[in-house]
Amino acid sequence: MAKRVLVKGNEAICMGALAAGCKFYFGYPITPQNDIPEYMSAHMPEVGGTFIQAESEVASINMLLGAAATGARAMTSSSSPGISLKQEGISYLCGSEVPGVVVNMSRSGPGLGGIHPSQGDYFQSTRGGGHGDYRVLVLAPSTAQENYDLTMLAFDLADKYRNPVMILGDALIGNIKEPVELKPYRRKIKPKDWALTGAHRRPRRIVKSLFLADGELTDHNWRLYKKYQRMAKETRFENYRADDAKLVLVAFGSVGRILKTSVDMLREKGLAVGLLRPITVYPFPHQAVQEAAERTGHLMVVELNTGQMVEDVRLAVEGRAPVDFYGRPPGSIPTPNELAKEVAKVWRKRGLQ
Amino acid sequence: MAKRVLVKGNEAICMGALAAGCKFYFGYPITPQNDIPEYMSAHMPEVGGTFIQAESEVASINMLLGAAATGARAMTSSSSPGISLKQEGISYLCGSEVPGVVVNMSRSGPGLGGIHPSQGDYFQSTRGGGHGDYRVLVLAPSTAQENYDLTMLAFDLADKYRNPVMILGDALIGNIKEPVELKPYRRKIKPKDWALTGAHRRPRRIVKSLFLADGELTDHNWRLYKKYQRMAKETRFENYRADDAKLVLVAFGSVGRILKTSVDMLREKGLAVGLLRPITVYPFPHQAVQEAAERTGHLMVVELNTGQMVEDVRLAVEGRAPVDFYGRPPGSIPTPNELAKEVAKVWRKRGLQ
Amino acid sequence: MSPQKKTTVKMKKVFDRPKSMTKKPYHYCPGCHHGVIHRMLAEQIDAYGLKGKTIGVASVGCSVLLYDYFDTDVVEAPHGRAPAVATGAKRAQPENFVFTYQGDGDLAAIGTAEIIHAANRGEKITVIFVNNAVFGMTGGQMAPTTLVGQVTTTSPQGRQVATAGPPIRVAEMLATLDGAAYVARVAVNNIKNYKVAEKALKRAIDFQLDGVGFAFVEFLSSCPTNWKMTPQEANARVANEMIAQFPLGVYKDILAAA
Amino acid sequence: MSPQKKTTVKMKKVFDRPKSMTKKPYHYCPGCHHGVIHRMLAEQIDAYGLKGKTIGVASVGCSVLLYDYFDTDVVEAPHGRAPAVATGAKRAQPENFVFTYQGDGDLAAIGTAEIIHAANRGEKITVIFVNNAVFGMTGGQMAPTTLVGQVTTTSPQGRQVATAGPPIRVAEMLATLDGAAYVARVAVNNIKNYKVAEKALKRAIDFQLDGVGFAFVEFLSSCPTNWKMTPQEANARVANEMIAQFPLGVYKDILAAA
Amino acid sequence: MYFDVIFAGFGGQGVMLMGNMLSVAGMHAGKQITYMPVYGVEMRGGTANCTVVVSDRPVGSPVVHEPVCAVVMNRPSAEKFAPRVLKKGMVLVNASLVDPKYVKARTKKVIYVPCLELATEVGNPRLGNMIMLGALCQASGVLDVEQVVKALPKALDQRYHKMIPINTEALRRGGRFVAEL
Amino acid sequence: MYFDVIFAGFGGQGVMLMGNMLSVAGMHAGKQITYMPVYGVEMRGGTANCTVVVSDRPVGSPVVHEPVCAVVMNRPSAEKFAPRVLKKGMVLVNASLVDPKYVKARTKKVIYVPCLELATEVGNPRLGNMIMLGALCQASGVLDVEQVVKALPKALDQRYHKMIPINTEALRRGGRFVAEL
Amino acid sequence: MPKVVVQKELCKGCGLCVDACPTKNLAMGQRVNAQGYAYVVWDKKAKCTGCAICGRLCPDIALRIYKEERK
Amino acid sequence: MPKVVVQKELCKGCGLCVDACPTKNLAMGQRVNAQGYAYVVWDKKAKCTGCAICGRLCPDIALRIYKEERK
Ligand SMILES: Cc1ncc(C[n+]2csc(CCOP(=O)(O)OP(=O)(O)O)c2C)c(N)n1
Ligand SMILES: Cc1ncc(C[n+]2csc(CCOP(=O)(O)OP(=O)(O)O)c2C)c(N)n1
Ligand code: SF4
Ligand code: SF4
Ligand code: SF4
Ligand code: SF4
Repeated sequence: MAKRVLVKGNEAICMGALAAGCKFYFGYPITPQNDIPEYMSAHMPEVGGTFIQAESEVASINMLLGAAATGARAMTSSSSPGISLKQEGISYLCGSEVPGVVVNMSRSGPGLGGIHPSQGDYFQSTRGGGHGDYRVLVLAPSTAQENYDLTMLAFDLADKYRNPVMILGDALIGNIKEPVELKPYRRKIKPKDWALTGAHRRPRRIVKSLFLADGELTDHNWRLYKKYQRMAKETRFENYRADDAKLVLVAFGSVGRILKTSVDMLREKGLAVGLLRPITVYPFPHQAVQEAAERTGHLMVVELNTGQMVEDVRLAVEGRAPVDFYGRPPGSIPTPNELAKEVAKVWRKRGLQ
Repeated sequence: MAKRVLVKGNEAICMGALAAGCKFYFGYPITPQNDIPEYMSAHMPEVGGTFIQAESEVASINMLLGAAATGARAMTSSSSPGISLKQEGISYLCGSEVPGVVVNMSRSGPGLGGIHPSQGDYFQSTRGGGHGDYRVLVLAPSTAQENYDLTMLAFDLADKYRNPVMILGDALIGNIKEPVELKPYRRKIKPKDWALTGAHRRPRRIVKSLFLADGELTDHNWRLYKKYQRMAKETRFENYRADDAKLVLVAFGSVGRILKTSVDMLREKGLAVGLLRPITVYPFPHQAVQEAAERTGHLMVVELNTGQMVEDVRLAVEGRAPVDFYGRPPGSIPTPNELAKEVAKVWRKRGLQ
Repeated sequence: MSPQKKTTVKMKKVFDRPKSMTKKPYHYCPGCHHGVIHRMLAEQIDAYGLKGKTIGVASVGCSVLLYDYFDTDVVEAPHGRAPAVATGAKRAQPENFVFTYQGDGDLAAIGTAEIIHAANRGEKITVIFVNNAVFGMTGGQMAPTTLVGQVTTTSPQGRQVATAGPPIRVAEMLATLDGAAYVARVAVNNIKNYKVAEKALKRAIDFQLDGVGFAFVEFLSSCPTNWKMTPQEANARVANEMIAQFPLGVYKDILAAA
Repeated sequence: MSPQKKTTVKMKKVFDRPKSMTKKPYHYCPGCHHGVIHRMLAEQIDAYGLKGKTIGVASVGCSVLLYDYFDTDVVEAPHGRAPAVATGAKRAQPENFVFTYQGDGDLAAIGTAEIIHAANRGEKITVIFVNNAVFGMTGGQMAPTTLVGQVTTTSPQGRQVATAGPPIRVAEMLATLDGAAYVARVAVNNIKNYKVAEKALKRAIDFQLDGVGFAFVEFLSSCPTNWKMTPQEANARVANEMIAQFPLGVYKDILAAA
Repeated sequence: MYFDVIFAGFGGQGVMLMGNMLSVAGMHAGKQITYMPVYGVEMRGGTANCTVVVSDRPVGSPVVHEPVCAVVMNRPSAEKFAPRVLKKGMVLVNASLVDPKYVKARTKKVIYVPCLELATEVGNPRLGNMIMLGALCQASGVLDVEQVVKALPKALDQRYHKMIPINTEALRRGGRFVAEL
Repeated sequence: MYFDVIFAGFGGQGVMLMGNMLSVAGMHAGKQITYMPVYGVEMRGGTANCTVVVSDRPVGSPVVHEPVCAVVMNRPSAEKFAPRVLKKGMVLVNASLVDPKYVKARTKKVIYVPCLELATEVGNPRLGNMIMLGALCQASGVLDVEQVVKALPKALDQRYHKMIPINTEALRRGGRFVAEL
Repeated sequence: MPKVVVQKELCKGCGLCVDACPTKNLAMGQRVNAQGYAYVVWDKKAKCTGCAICGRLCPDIALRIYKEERK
Repeated sequence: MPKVVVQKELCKGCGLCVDACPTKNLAMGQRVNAQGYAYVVWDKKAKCTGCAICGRLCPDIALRIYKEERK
């Protein structure tokens, strides 16, 4: 049986990464994810891996580019302001099709903001905060176990699509401690026929994002576009008491899990509410949301911001059902009661019974 | 009568900025906007202003933060990769409510990409590529004259809302030369009662984005949110032969103007098409788009990317009308004929006459 | 001694909180030198009568709440970017005294490019650099200035030169720049060093007020909390290990040289 | 001389395009030293037998198309970040020879922090720094190394020390870092300097192959196009003005010092 | 079975360790656990608290506004958290530092534990937190004191293992104190 | 009135200046103008071209795929742009560098201008572009040669003003060449 | 005679002033302030010269110092 | 006798080799290559020592140099 340990969310990510064969970590401290570099600094040497505390977030994403270009599994992590600084690098990773895992334990903004949990980086993650038309796969864990599992998955998806994958957590997801079952990583890592290892007995290889020949860049962008379309099959989500619900809540990450308790509370009071929790926020579970809208006729989005994912929900629903929204900017953590009250308001407003 | 001069789009921006009393320019070279720092280096000293070629884009946005925090009108400019690097700074400007003008003469991405015109930075500009829940006003000029006019407006809006304003052009908008009527700037610049000028005979002032006291950050974010809502009244757009159109195209900036020629071509062939060109892309002309959808029943979005603004259109339309899309990743400039053909295809597909 | 005729004895306050500081108690840990350095700077602001013509540029680090203590105009810079922010502020308000206050993570890691170029452009600003060999605010991670072998939360085996390199000596590096006018390293671990530090700080202010150029004072500082030491032990580390690695002195003074 | 018995005279190629280069003609302007520096490096890659164990890190500047010319594995770094990319690559592939090739905009402006910290960490990489005192690729804007008074497209009045500071001497600055193992400045404007340059380059490769540490060679280079000079005039500027501002020499060699 | 508790106090009172230890012990007892630390807004000093949820089913919210139980180690914590405890819940108060007049609770079940005195009694005045944890287990029944004792080797870092006997004693002393009330 | 033209050639042939000068002159003649430069994909060397649209109405697209007119100064430009010119349009070819066999146009109106020879004739072999611009005006009627001449002081940088007379001569010579065809 | 006033709510009991005083006039106190810190006391006043070294090296500006002034 | 072969399509006519040759064996040519550059010619061959200095200083690797080999 897999070992069960009580670990912090941040550490679960590290454990998942190490299990998945990540041998390179580059990062720069920032609250609330410092456990990640700290854990890596202690444990990377044990597995013969490399830990570098970079001079900045910009440097660390570029170290990742260098290591991953050689085919190594590599990770970097930061929190909101630091992730902003990585945007150019992420765009380069996408443009030159280099895999890598980027963790954002996001905190509240804008600017320096504060260290409370926040979902204010949803747009940045799912639309690409950097320049150009690109996408990163974004996984949004809600438990320490998911931190562990999804980090392993992140490395696989990164390699599969030669694309960066982001883990989008927040101060809550990073700091809670929960038991985690340390399932062993069993997938085989395929050799990479594009990686830079020295052109010994083979033609040389180039990893780049500059395309100058006529039409070359257009083609490259189309190819990337098709790849992003293919990623749709990686869509993951969880339904919680949603089957017979008359009002389905849509929420991810920390709010997603808090809402489960709210759902239980409301169910006890006889309100048939359920939850659809996107696990991948890019690709977004458009179809599941659409089905939920059609099935129930009423959706409600809850976010720890003033309205970002709600756009994806509205895009999926396209007017088929009303989409209510409760958003709350960061600065404190909403409790299940508070959220239950907001849901109940919508329930009444929409005349549901 | 105002002087009429033939100038490059990039230069028109500089002229607009100088006319509007911009005395501080900070930038770092990058094609296709080098005319801007070059012009500023030559002309800022003439007006007693400051030109600094910063060590990087990161430094330049922060120099702007410093100068603008003292109440001065200040500008920075760059192109896509450089704008990615400014995202943290832009988030800080929003968070600490410091006005300033940021020009993005965008080029093709992702990564190094190329120097062709591109609209791949639409998401980044309109959703905030940095961290946290914030918005910048985004003006999308399509002629050299608009470059001039909208830059003057940008400074006014920045001051009015104490928020950064972005000019989103591209390699085409920056490099075309056209006659520009140098209308004088007549608005009065109001004194800023929050600016840092030394606490002489007044209480000291603080410009910051860190809010630690309980609930303070939440309140701050709500206040910002309400401000962004208020910005809706700055929405600007242009209708071109749209009144009697049966199919309305939606496009901004360079593609917007190229499409005007396509519209003329198609009209000559008897196809009743028109164009709605958002001039502000944030705030987006939701209502105008919605009305166009209701009036005509058919919209088509054309972008120099694989689909970004089309989301705003779909969000506005909410299923009321079909929204077709023609997207083209950067790498070349589409001609009016090519676009006309694509429009005609949709016209036929939708059975319009 | 010899009796004096008709002397009135009155108590005069000879030492108190500077006028340019607020009444707010520091949030710093017991024994942390940030408090001393703040006060020393505020005293000079008082002495030069600059309270009404100062713009402070706060950085991100334990001193991020600088504006809670300095009763002057303050702008908060993103982590590492204080020299760029100060450049903008000083160019726009040349008649104001503009200072940055930065830790070693802020100035010597993420903000390396900004400090070097502000120095080299000869920006007329005064930079207070607080080198405590650790990232304090974020919980004691390794800094570029962390001593060899020093245990931090990201160098649990002690800083290894082989993988992390040796500590960077910022003052020495900046002194090589032609644009830098005044560069000194000081400490406040005892009264002797304190007095030298005060002199250096004054000169760094003079350099700005007289329009001479970029002035930089590196303060060796302690971080008892993250060094996991008592304030006394921490002061001893400054005296013994820090000063050995980061020798005190004036590394550049273009007026003295001339 | 004395007649020799039975000598076969055969023509032997003594100079040609290095094996580790592709056949592609350079896109560089006439007289630009980038071409010489490329070839010198490729010759050494040949000489050391490194073609099959090299990872080149290209930067953004006129030499962004490096991969068109070097027939080795190449990764393209974002502007200024080549030392960080090389750090990642070298740590992951320690048995490969990893070099960066960077201009003065790339290395001394936007990439200041990355080069300083790669040097200080003692990354076992070889950095080729091409200092032509101007941003070539983007059309001749001022660089951190632009000479005082030099006219560029962003210093139309000539570089003014008062507003832009003096040129930065990168080799001198890096040499102050304990982590840097080898730092030299060379030129290729004439054969004498060329030969010294070649020696320095070899040593910078040795330092990596022998695992000694970070090695840095600054090449003074010309940019006839943006200097608005003939190649001859440009070479003369290197000889006269550039070398005066940026003296040639070995600024650090930890093995020689030991 | 569902139980949640907020531990609150000054920075140095070992509040986080209490939460941690309960969590580890709970996990080893086969429960679902979530431990959620909250630090004061100030970076340095200030108060700290953490919430632990122990349940038989997966834990939804790690955040609890009205807990089943609050353990308050100093006055500000007592003022803040005691009133929030559910009517059917309980409050454990560090009697060595908190005057009963600051404890305003809806529940009647308020237990005053003289942590300092009891800890001094077992030989280490700094173990007030272990006293309290023992008291909590005994009072709430969330776990057996002995379940916590059993988990000590897992919950404490190797270098503190020599402290296990005295910690054990403190836990039991706290438990006994409640049992004997 | 609507006219568009693509000027194309090697980097050093003054192709951009031609476009610029036509634009300035057009503006001073009260027209709407758009000038759009396109540089080769390579950063250094390579070919360059620009498109100028002159119109009475605001100009929509600055990009023209099938122009009314193409001015081709070298062989690659001739091969690329001549075939694109509208059937009713015209092509002006730099006869000094381009062999007619490389000019494949749909239009019959192809004018060969011996730029180098005529420029040498007026005294400066580098003024082939001015010869060509004069020829273009004359052949297309988009503007009067004299309108361009009048605009020279505005179109040329102050420091080249001493070159106005010789430029004037070159423009007129080009115009005359076409007039005399 | 000079006078040193300890602002007890500001003192964090770091003890640096105790070490710094050349004539050893300060000592760690027994009492704890609202912050929970045992604050310093200026008790052995005899030798105090009012040099203010303690004040200068106190990180928390917890000492206020008076000196006699002769007119 | 040594031999210098000018690869005329690579030569950009910068003239640096002309200056560099210690015995002045190279000269700017009159003819223009496909790129439009007047390429260099190795004509005054008499004094060429095959030192390859021209080759080393040629930015465009346009010179290939042969030397006699005695066996
Ligand atoms: C872009 C960004 N990266 C990282 C951080 C997190 N951070 C805050 S302070 C700090 C370093 C603090 O160390 P130092 O500058 O030495 O100051 P000290 O706290 O020691 O006084 C870091 C890494 C941040 N706020 N922003
Ligand atoms: C983030 C970013 N900023 C700016 C640029 C534009 N850019 C490309 S190369 C360059 C500088 C080139 O100068 P240098 O490094 O000195 O090399 P050279 O061209 O002179 O060889 C700049 C600023 C870019 N590509 N990316
Ligand atoms: S953590 Fe260190 S630097 Fe920060 S206040 Fe405490 S002692 Fe000072
Ligand atoms: S622009 Fe300058 S650096 Fe670039 S290729 Fe030309 S001469 Fe060389
Ligand atoms: S130095 Fe200040 S804070 Fe420390 S014990 Fe003395 S008075 Fe108190
Ligand atoms: S140096 Fe090379 S490119 Fe220059 S003229 Fe000589 S052969 Fe030609």
